Amino acid sequence: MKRQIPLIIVIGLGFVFVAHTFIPAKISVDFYEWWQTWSKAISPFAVVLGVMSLFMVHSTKITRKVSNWQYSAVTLGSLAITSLIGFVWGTQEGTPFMWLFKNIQMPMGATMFSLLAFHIASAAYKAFRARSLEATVLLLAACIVMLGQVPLGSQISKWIPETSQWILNVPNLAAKRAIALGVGLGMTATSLKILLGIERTYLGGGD
Amino acid sequence: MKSSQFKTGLVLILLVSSFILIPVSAGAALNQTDFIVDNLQVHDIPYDDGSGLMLSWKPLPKERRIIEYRVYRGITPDSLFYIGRIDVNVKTGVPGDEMYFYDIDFNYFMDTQAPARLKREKQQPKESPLYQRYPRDARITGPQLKHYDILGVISEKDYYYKNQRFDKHAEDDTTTYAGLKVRNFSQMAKKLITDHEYYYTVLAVSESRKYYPHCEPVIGIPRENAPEKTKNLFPVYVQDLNRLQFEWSLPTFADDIYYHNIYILNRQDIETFNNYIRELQELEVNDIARKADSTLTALTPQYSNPAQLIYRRYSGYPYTPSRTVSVDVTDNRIIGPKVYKNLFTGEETTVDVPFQTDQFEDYYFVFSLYDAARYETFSDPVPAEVITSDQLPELPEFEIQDRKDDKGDYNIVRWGKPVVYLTNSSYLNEKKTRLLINYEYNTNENYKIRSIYFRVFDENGNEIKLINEFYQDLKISVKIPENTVLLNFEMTFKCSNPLPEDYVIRQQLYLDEITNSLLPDKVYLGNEDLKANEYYIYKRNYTDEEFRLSKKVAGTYRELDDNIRYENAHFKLVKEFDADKQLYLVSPSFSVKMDSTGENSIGSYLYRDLQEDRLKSYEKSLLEYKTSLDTLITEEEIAQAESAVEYYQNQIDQISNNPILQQAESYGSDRARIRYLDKVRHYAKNSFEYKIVKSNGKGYFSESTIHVREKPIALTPDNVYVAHLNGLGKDHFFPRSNWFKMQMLPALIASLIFGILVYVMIKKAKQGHDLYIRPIAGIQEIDNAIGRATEMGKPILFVPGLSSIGDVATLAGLAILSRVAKKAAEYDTRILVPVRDYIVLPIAQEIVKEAHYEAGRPDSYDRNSVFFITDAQFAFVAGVNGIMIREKTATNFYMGMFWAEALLMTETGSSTGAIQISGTDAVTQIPFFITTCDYTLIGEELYAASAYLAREPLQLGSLKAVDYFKLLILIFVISGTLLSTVHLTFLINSFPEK
Amino acid sequence: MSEKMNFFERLQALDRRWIYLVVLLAIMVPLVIPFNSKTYVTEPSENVYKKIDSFTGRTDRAILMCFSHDASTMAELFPMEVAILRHCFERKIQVLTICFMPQAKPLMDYAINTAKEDYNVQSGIDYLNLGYKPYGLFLPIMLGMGDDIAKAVETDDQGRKVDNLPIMKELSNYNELNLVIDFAASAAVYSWIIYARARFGANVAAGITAVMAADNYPYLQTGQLTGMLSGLKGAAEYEKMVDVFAMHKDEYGNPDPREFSKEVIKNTWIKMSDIKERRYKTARIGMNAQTVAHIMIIFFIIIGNIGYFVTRAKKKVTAE
Amino acid sequence: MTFEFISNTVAAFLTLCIFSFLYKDNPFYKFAESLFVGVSMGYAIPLVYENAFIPFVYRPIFVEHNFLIIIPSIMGALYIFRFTRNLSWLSRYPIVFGMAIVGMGVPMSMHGSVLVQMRSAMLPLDNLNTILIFIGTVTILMYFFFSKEHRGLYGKITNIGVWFMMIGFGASFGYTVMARISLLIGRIQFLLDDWLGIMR
Repeated sequence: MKRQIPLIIVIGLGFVFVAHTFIPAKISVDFYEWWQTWSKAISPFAVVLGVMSLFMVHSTKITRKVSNWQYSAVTLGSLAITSLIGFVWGTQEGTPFMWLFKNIQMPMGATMFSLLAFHIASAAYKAFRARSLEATVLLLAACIVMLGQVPLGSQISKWIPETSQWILNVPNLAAKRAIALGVGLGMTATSLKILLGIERTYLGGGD
Repeated sequence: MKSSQFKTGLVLILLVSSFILIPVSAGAALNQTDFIVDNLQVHDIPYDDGSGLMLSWKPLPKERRIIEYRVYRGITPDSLFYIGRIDVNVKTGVPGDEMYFYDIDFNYFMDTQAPARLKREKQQPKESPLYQRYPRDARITGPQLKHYDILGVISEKDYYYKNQRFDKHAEDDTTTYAGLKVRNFSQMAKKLITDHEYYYTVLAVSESRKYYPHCEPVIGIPRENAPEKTKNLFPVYVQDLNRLQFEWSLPTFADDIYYHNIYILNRQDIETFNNYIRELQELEVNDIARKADSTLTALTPQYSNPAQLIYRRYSGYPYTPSRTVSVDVTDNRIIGPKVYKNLFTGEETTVDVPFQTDQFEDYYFVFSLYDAARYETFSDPVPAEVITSDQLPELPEFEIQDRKDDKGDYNIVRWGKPVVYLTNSSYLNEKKTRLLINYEYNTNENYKIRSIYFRVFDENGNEIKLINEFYQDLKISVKIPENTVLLNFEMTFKCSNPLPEDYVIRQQLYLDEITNSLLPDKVYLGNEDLKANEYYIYKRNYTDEEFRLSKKVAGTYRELDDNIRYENAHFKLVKEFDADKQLYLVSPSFSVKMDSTGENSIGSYLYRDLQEDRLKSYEKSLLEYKTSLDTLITEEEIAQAESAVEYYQNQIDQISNNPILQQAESYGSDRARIRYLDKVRHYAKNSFEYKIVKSNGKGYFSESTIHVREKPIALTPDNVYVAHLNGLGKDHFFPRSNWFKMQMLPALIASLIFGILVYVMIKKAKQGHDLYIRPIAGIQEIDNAIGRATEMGKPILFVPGLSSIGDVATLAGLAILSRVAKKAAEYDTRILVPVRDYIVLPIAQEIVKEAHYEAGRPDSYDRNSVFFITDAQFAFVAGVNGIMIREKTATNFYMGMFWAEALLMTETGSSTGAIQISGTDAVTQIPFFITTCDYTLIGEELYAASAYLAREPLQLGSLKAVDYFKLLILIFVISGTLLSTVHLTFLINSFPEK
Repeated sequence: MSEKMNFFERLQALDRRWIYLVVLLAIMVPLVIPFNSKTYVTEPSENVYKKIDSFTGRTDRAILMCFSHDASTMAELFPMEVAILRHCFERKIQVLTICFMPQAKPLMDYAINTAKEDYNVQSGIDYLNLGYKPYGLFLPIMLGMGDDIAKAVETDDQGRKVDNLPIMKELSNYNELNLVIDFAASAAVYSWIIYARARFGANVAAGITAVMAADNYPYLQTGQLTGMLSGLKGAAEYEKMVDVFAMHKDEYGNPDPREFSKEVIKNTWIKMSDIKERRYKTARIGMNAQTVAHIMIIFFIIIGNIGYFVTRAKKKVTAE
Repeated sequence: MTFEFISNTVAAFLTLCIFSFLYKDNPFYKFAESLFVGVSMGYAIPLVYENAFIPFVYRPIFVEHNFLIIIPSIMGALYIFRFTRNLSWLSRYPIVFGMAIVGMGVPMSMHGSVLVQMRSAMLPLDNLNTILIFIGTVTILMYFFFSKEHRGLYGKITNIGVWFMMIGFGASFGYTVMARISLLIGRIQFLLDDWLGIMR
């Protein structure tokens, strides 16, 4: 029963949604509006999930004193302090809360992925190998596109940006369209399996 | 050891908290008075209806690091409420020396987001006069209502069903109101009252959200002004039709405009007229000055208007924009269709003006806007342009239809035949001999385009090319001679409905010196320049007195989706309140539609007895006037009484004979009565009749008659409302709700096919049917790579992706892990499985353990070979890299979902010389895997490989279903392409475009 | 193994930290010493510009900018946001902004504040910041706007009801909100395509990180995407277009905005020093560093592969 | 030392902490990373409270007296049971309620990602490029067709698809490289300009 009822809700409500997609009538719009206000009311609670899972992972680390547990303390501490500050001083522009965001969250978020530039460079030097004919073609296309993107490319020869655009517009387009068709179909299949009650992993474990 | 760890932790925590202290402690102490806003002024806004004020002040220098300015308004200087703010960029401050804030029109007053109780503004001393927004509490906000014009916006449902009847029992006021709580209003909007005093103040907020003291409150008084002078009036006299046509530009401030007037002026009177205008302006200035200073004397008007009225239009409320009118001339006279009455002065004007058509140069015309405060502003007098009717644009036929796939909120207006025009061109090569031309086309349902033919001619008239655009992709390319400076295009159509032989659209491309490219010139259909004219779509429902301009669209349009808001809120003035019950009071009467003359509205009340009361009071007045007739003596009084009798008789007839009201009163339950009235009102509001005007914007226009339906609608129980609304016009269109979106039909069919495929294939797989999947090349490689690790006596590394178990790729990765682990167990080679997701961990452990059992080597299973490193993305990678280097793994597998970190792992693996095999459906990571790994399973190959290995029915079945659907796609794509190449576009056109 | 390493092998064995240092220098030097370079404009960016420009001065048209990224991809997306906002403010095009990620909210505010510095524009009249809405409401709001924008979003970032704001007077749904631009490092734009475009025919454009750019070409060809700005390059292109057309000055230095023309943009060269405000040329300066970095990467790939083939040939020889 | 400089210094310090990972994994990096995770999550809580809880739960129920909203808010609260052993099944209800929209997802993604793409794959073949696109699309689709073995002529055809795919991946590769470098440029601009102020 604990699984059946939710499953029935998904399937039942899901098929109403299927109908909603094809029916433009007022009643169909009203249904959607009802669903919208309800899911709006549910939505704020979802953040609890994220916070709790983070809390569980790190609190176990701290209580078990696994190696580097101090960093878990840092995580939990900063989580608590940040949200506390947000509640006390508000979240408007100019509050300590925004200061934390602008000077801690934002720069670090931006830096994390910029590290990859270094790694790409070292991989270019050490790992990007024309191991096979396929890989050779790939690297060649990559180099042309890279040159085509920068101003210098068009200054070397006008063929570089043109070839680069051609690669993007013709072979790349064909490849991405075929792959997108596959991905789209996969997406539809996944939705369909949920709708038909075949795929149930989202219900989680247990009975 | 432990204590040192503890210390490290403590230090780290201190470090964190130290960051947090910085912003808190940063509020530096400076002299507070330096932060008070300077030079706050309140100005009246010109041309408005006396409800607008503008604030200006000098912003603080950017060194003060101000983040926002907050504005407060009140009736007295000792209690001011927050009304709005202006955000400022801290770094740059405000560039100019002045900043402005407008308090105009109806804008936010209060709604459910307002605080519940009166709240002082933050960081204010005890005696501060500043408060946050007006609270919802009627005890505080109620008394404020009389200082503003408050408009309550109430949804239909709330107004009809959530009201509480409220009878006032005061001595002078026994009115019945409908009481509503704040929550029943979607919003209350305020407007300032003319000549009322308001106080304003402004304060600055610093970067660290410190509220500085406010400046001294400044008084502002909104003044009623005359309307804005109309910029353009275009009078045109169409000689052969003996008709005057007028077109004018619309005003910016339209809220209190009451009449549009057009006057005729003799040339010799122009000077008098100018004096008259000058005097009007002086009078206005004097009026305003006298309001401020009562000692001033009023000016007495010297001049009278020498111009004679020839047309007057009531603007309606809310304002109904209109730009055109035509006035007929008969026998050298202009005769108005009715007597124009000025509701403010009571003055009645009968239009009967001489207009000698052979001396039209003697006549000038003036346009005026007349507002509710009786100010009138005139345009400059202009003479009429004389033209003949063949210079007027030709009006196409038009029709109205309900849009087919909506919820009942659109009507479609269609007119004319298809058009196509060139929009842009660009050279495709350096020699400028190949040209790409973009075009646009517009058409409507009546003329579906099958093909567009472009005939291209060079400047000498030689045909260069004929292009048949049977598939319209909005671009064509042409080979042109070098140094082309001019190209002529002739464009024709093949449509679902035949077009006349001579229906040709012509356009030129000419070389433009500045942009150095071929630019499209004017588009001609016959002699008509398509872009010179515009269409004005006018519409009117059962509650409007006048046609209102719905949209103005370009001459190249052929249809318009006219949006009709599905819900019609009630707009009610809020003046009264009840503090005890926390109610805001509005009138319980509402209008349903216009009466048959189109001048008075027919309405009813929320409460049945009020309707009866009204009828009774009318009857009483009628009787009074009737009896008074016997006693009255003077002619004037008698006439007055007679007109009163007529008026009341009329009203009583209207109310008691109106079928709608009769029907409403026949319902037993109050709810049924209201529901009926609601339905009728909804119908009356949303049924529209249409007319269109085609104009060049300068008075050369042709106006259609009101659109007439070909077949009248049959009366059914469902549209009984129509029957009751008959009389004002049979040609109203009410948009209806539809039940199927035809545009989604292909998706429905495809989804059904796919659904059945998935269902059947999974069923088949579950029943154990043998479903063939081709061997995936990479699987062979997997076995070889394990063999190699065994030879070298080094361990295998397997990373099942970084994503959670919900990801299909993770599941596929785990299925492959099962195979790899089994082989490894058979060869007795160590396998290492680092995991990032803590839910994946036990599953992976189980899989590896099972694999060892299956291989008959349970003894060699080591629980610690599957382990959790960390859930931080990059730290995980650092961990994995460490293992690769320390353990010198011979073979690395990466199967599952990877993000940006993938590269870091494969790069290390490649430098340690391991064989690397990867598989992922993350398209952005595949290129990196291909270049750094020895073998890569691309996208769906990963699923296929796992389905092939695991033969799990769910995966297998859906893979097969997707496969068959792909076959369908292939068949359709190939046949569709071939067909469209040979100009058969039915297949491609049966697929949706967007 | 003990054999003496040849030049290429030694080159291959180079500690990666040296490479990191080279990268750092390759990027720092062009930033500190700026030079002029010629950005050429590609068609997808052009289409975004043209579409937005066609709404000039119209009160019954507006664009919606949806900020779906966090600070991590700000370097690529922020300059385009500023450039587009600047274009809108300059040409009096109504803009609505919204975000569904908490981390995007301050970026959105920052972009608006940065762009509006030089313009006298007012929230609720010339532009409207709809603020942050929780991600769970992404679909509901996106679909709801197809019926009625005011109803779907309810309030703006200042908590005002959107209903009666002046800017909303002639805006009811996607028929008027005629272009949606989604700025994302993810596939968020596909949701706009699948739902808003398919159901309501909204025009959708993407401002996207370069990572995702190549994948979007099929959508460009089908017209599901009206246009696309890809990465820093797209931002640089847009900056240039705004400078060349919207900000065009006549010979007396008075504003004289002009229509887009391919021939003009092709042959116009804007000197970096002519643009005073650095916020209006961030992307173009960045493209200089990008040039050097790309050359460096290509160079690395070539060197690395020569080394690879030399070593492989040598191994073969020793094996035989 | 202005407030802004202090703020920038904090940001720069943390940026450098993360860059230190390039040298090797170290406590500074680990500290910055865990701080990042915490602040990111902590940031979301007050925002969700203000922008979702207040307008969609608190105000409808307590101010507008729309008591029906109590049902979904209780449903939302059930999320909390996700982490309990015995009652975790309760948390399925809010998930399931939102999940129902997949019903719309099926026809919509069929429409948007499949049918529309199919239409554009059927364009008339009128020049070399459209022919190439057609060949590419068809051969790649064939490559990912798993019910027939890649042998003989069919194998050769699917091999053409591989070439197209490789060029396509090359394009992605080039763009990805560009993207990563752009991000680094952004950070270095911050360090040089906003913090040290040595850029012009």
